Amino acid sequence: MSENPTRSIEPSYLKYKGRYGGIFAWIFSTDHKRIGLLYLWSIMTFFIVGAILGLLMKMELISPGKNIMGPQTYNGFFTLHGIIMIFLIVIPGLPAVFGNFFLPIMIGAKDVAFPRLNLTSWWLYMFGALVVLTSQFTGGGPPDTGWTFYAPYSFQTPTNMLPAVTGAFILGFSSILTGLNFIVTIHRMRAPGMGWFKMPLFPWSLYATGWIQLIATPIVGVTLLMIIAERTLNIGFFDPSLGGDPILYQHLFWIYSHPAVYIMILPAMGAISEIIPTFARKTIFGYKAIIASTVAIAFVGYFVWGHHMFTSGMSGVALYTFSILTFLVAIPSAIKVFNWVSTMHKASINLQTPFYWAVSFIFVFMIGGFSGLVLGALATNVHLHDTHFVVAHFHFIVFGGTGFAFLGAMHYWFPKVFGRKYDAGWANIGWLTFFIGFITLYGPMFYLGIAGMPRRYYDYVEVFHGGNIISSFGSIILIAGIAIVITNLVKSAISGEKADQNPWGGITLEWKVPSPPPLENFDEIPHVTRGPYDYS
Amino acid sequence: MEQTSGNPHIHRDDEASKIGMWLFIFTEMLLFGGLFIVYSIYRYLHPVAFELAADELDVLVGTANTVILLVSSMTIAMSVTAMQKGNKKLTLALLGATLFLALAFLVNKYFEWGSKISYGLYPGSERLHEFGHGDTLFFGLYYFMTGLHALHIIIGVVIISAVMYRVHKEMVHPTKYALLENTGLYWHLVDLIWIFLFPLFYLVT
Amino acid sequence: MISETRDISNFVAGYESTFMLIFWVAVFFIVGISLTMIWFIYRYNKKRNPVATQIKGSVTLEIIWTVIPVALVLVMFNFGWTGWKPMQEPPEDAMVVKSYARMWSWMFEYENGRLTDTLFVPQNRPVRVDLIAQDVLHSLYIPAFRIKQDMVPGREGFLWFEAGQPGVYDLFCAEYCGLQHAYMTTAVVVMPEYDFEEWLADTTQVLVADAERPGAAGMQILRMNGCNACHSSDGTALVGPTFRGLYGSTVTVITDGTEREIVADDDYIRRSIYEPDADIVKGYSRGLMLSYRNLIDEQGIQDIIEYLKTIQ
Amino acid sequence: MENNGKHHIVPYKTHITVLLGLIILTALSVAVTSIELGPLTVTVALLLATAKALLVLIYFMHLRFDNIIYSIMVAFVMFSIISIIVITFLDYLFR
Ligand code: HEA
Ligand code: HEA
Ligand code: HEC
Ligand code: CUA
Ligand SMILES: [Cu+2]
Repeated sequence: MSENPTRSIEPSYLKYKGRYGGIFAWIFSTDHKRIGLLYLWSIMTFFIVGAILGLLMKMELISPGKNIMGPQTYNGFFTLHGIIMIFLIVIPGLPAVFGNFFLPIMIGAKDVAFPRLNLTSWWLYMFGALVVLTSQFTGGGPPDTGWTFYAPYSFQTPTNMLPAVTGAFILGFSSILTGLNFIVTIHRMRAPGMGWFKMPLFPWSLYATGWIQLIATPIVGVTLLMIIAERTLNIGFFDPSLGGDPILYQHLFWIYSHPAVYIMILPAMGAISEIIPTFARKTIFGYKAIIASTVAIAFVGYFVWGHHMFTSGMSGVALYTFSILTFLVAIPSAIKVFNWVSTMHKASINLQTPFYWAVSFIFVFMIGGFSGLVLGALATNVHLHDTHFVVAHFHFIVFGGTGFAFLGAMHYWFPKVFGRKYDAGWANIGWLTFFIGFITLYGPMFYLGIAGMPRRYYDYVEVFHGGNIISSFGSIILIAGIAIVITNLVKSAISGEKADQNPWGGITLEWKVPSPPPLENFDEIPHVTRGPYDYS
Repeated sequence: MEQTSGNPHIHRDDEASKIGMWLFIFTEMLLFGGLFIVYSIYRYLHPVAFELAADELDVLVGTANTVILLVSSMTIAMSVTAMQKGNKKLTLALLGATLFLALAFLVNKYFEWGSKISYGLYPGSERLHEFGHGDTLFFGLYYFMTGLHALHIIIGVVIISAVMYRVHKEMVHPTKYALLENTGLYWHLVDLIWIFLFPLFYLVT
Repeated sequence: MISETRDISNFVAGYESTFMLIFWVAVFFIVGISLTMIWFIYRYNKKRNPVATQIKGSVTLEIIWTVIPVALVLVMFNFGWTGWKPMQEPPEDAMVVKSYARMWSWMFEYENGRLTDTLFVPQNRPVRVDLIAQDVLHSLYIPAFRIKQDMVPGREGFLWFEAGQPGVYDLFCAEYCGLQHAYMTTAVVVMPEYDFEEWLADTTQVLVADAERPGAAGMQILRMNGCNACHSSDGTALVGPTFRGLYGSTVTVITDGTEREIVADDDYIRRSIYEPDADIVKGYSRGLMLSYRNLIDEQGIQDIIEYLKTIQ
Repeated sequence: MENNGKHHIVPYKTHITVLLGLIILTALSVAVTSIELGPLTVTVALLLATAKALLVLIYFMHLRFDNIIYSIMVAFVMFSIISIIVITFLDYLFR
């Protein structure tokens, strides 16, 4: 309880005593900060599992022929890897961890609007995860459809699809409830004086994300229900031999799953928009433009799903529309990049680890984004669709984008969350190793894709050997990087030096409460008068 | 309860729960929205079969159920008014009426499904497969969509019963009736969906 | 594998110009923006510039960096569209080849009824490939020609191309289709027009070298129908049981849920091929192997049995 | 939070009137089916259904008496649903 010599005499959220003790003080806590940490620990655990699967796939691909596993295992691996990474990690990722932890604090509230619902979301998340994982050990063995569950293979495979699909359904529910909670929180619980345009950008991004979660997720929910019905009752929704249309399945799947990629990236962009002004000690450039672009991405992103289906045999009119909309949805991203860079102009930059992550985020995001444009153009998509070029694109933008932003945010808010400082030297070394490994791992995949190597290939012809060696080698560097980063963070969380209330000189509300914050964040709800990045 | 949350003064915000309820309703709308996409695409692909298959459904039962739901929607809306006016008895009576109508709807549905099934029309049945693709899809959708809708009715029945209990115990009372209002919203949603299901399955023959 | 020559197929040029356009725009922006960031970090470091100048934004700039990218992406879109459009418009006089995809093999049927497991096409003549998927989604992908089209069961699709250089190119299945997806590969052989005509007319060839061996005809059928994707001849179990030692042996099968033993005679083999789900070999899943009733005739069955006898 | 407590009370009579309207519309849509309108049948049925849905939304669900933000949100969601249906049809109509 001696945590906060600075101000509050209240115990921090890590220390207070509730009704339960031990682990129950966490898993039954409705405190938004504890729930945020619950998510952090669960996500990290799943990440290690998913990452190891990725690594094993790379080891298999290091040379043609069988190295360490058979094709059945490989197919199961990329399916589970995809499901874990998408549904268990990057979709909940920033919103569930940092959103839960910081949204209420940043808007000057004591908690989210529905704390118990919030806890329910976490339980649903864990339950869904568990159901997904049972698919690995029961029934006909690990599902092998890829994370897209394309019909009609997903009805025919003898593997254990039902738990995987049911699990994904439950996870969708959890995601919807989180989004709902955030939207209501933002509508109702902003501190007095905090008008919509005095709200920091991270909450803004969560607001837009919340809406996508609300209106996109149910579509995949019902699609997954249809798969379940199809497998159990043989209805024929998507089964061509009963008149169903497999392409319609793809439409429904991507109506959700494209917006889902913006669920992944918007909060990441929000976090970057927090980090940059703090370390630049400068107002963010084009605050309203960034808000507008956030909303625009969320909105237009809802109508471009067809770019995943360019070679599926859709009509030319559909291809035309989807391609052009895909290009237009890139514009708001461009606007954000330009505004971030302009924020650094005439700034006074305090070069710390989070800033490294932010800058490298912009770099990999640009590469990922432009490769997205290559895929969005019809002539090139036909060649590159379902090749390793796509794999490179989405690792760059999902892992590179969301992942870098997550780790940046992790370092940025670390002192606030744990009340301790991380070891800056190791953090920088970790970042550099990670960055180098990342480029070595995924860079060659662009080349492989251009050369024509299809994705989800367990084995390949000799011409692709060179690229795969480099890439597999990169994965080893990347692990080293990640291991350094994680070890450093874990160690510092336990025994790092005590951090003070505002180590970076940030001016959003979370820096006005003690580190770590007390149970109810604020002794007194603040009255907001200035803009969120008003450094003058 | 509040103590566990570690959050002693969660203050009450009825407006917040109402927004929350609306947002939830939106997700439900989209859930069915996805099914409406499937329906409209398959109807477009198999127009004739869909029209013929729709003939198999009993318009009378459908209309009866529509009226039942509409009336129940009104009774629950009125119960909010009754509550606002502080008339507990009337509130309970109206909720009871809603509950009764909901059950009537389900009973109706039960017999409707039952007769279809005994006639050999159910997902995966031989008879359906003989009919051809359009019919298979039509009845697949019919069972799936009305089934999902019936599930919502069943959930509604549970919720309404719970609300009645709370009204009875005066945990819901004229200055604190957000729960009743939100239940009403949910029930109207169930009605809304049926308003579209009814013509699409029973009428456009 | 990806050859530099632009005329390797008629779609390479459209692909290349779109790719190059986006690539160079990307290089320009990525390099430009990265260098700018590095310069800012250097120039406006805390040490060099202790006090930041507060700038709220600039409407002019926002407009500029909205309008220019919009213009750029529209150009990119247009390149992509014009490169793609001809793919939809096969010439009337194109030679037609039917392609059949099933787990996990290819079969091609030419206008004169000839069947192969490799795609043979003439040089400098448009070829339209009709796409027929028999079980799940597949995708016909010829990287060197920059073309790909998904094959959807229950719906006919096509792709077309005109190959410009004789040679042998990889042909992949690009849509995930189950266990052996990575092995669902074959080749496209582009021949000069004259050679091709000659090849097509020659219906006698059945693996000339092996023709003498007993069972050669059966083996040819197995290859053509892609049975080897699931059944080995060397004793290893793949998706289905191996053929080695099958004929005449006693197999444990599950018929309508009950287990029984059965001798693998002619009838059993025929039933296994025509109604694979009737007797499921113990330890294997039903539903994987499809009926070949329409693809293999009685003569074919006899040939297969002949072949099976050779690896008894 | 200012909104707590002040609530519009919808009189019983309004409810009954709305119900009558709904039932008339239902009867109308059933009656229309027996007339051969060809492809218009679907349109008419859907228009009538939309009218009914609006009645429910506006009166039973209180949109008319609530903050305008609710109506905006409902309109936005409806717009989204309709857009995805239309866009999906871009594929099927032009195949
Ligand atoms: C975080 C997730 C994320 C994000 C943000 C994006 C962003 C984009 N994606 Fe990506 N995408 C995925 C995740 C993501 N994607 C995933 C997971 C898949 C594969 C799914 C699967 O099949 O398994 C995929 C697949 C995918 C495809 C399908 C490929 C195929 O299978 O054939 C396409 C095609 O158009 C595409 C396009 C785009 C585009 C145009 C953007 C744009 O939004 C990018 C915009 C960004 C920029 C353009 C860069 C920054 C801008 C500047 C530096 C300014 C200058 C700009 C200009 C001049 C224009 N993506
Ligand atoms: C967030 C999303 C995400 C992330 C982070 C990753 C991370 C990785 N992925 Fe990912 N990947 C996907 C999302 C992601 N992937 C998706 C959606 C697919 C498509 C699936 C499909 O086709 O259906 C895919 C597919 C995919 C493929 C393509 C399979 C194929 O098509 O044939 C490959 C192949 O190499 C691959 C590799 C990797 C690797 C090597 C990593 C690595 O970056 C992982 C690196 C990290 C480590 C190796 C860390 C290990 C950690 C430790 C050892 C911990 C140390 C711990 C302590 C000290 C506490 N992935
Ligand atoms: C997609 C995979 C697949 C393909 C392709 C396939 N089979 Fe099979 N086959 C199986 C499986 C799985 C079984 C075991 C289950 C069963 O009996 O149906 C099997 C069983 C058999 C059996 C019975 C074997 C035994 O040990 O009793 C025969 C004979 C057979 N197949 C012949 C063929 C022939 C001939 C072809 C090609 C024309 C072929 N199969 C193509 C998967 C396949
Ligand atoms: Cu066939 Cu992949
Ligand atoms: Cu997408």
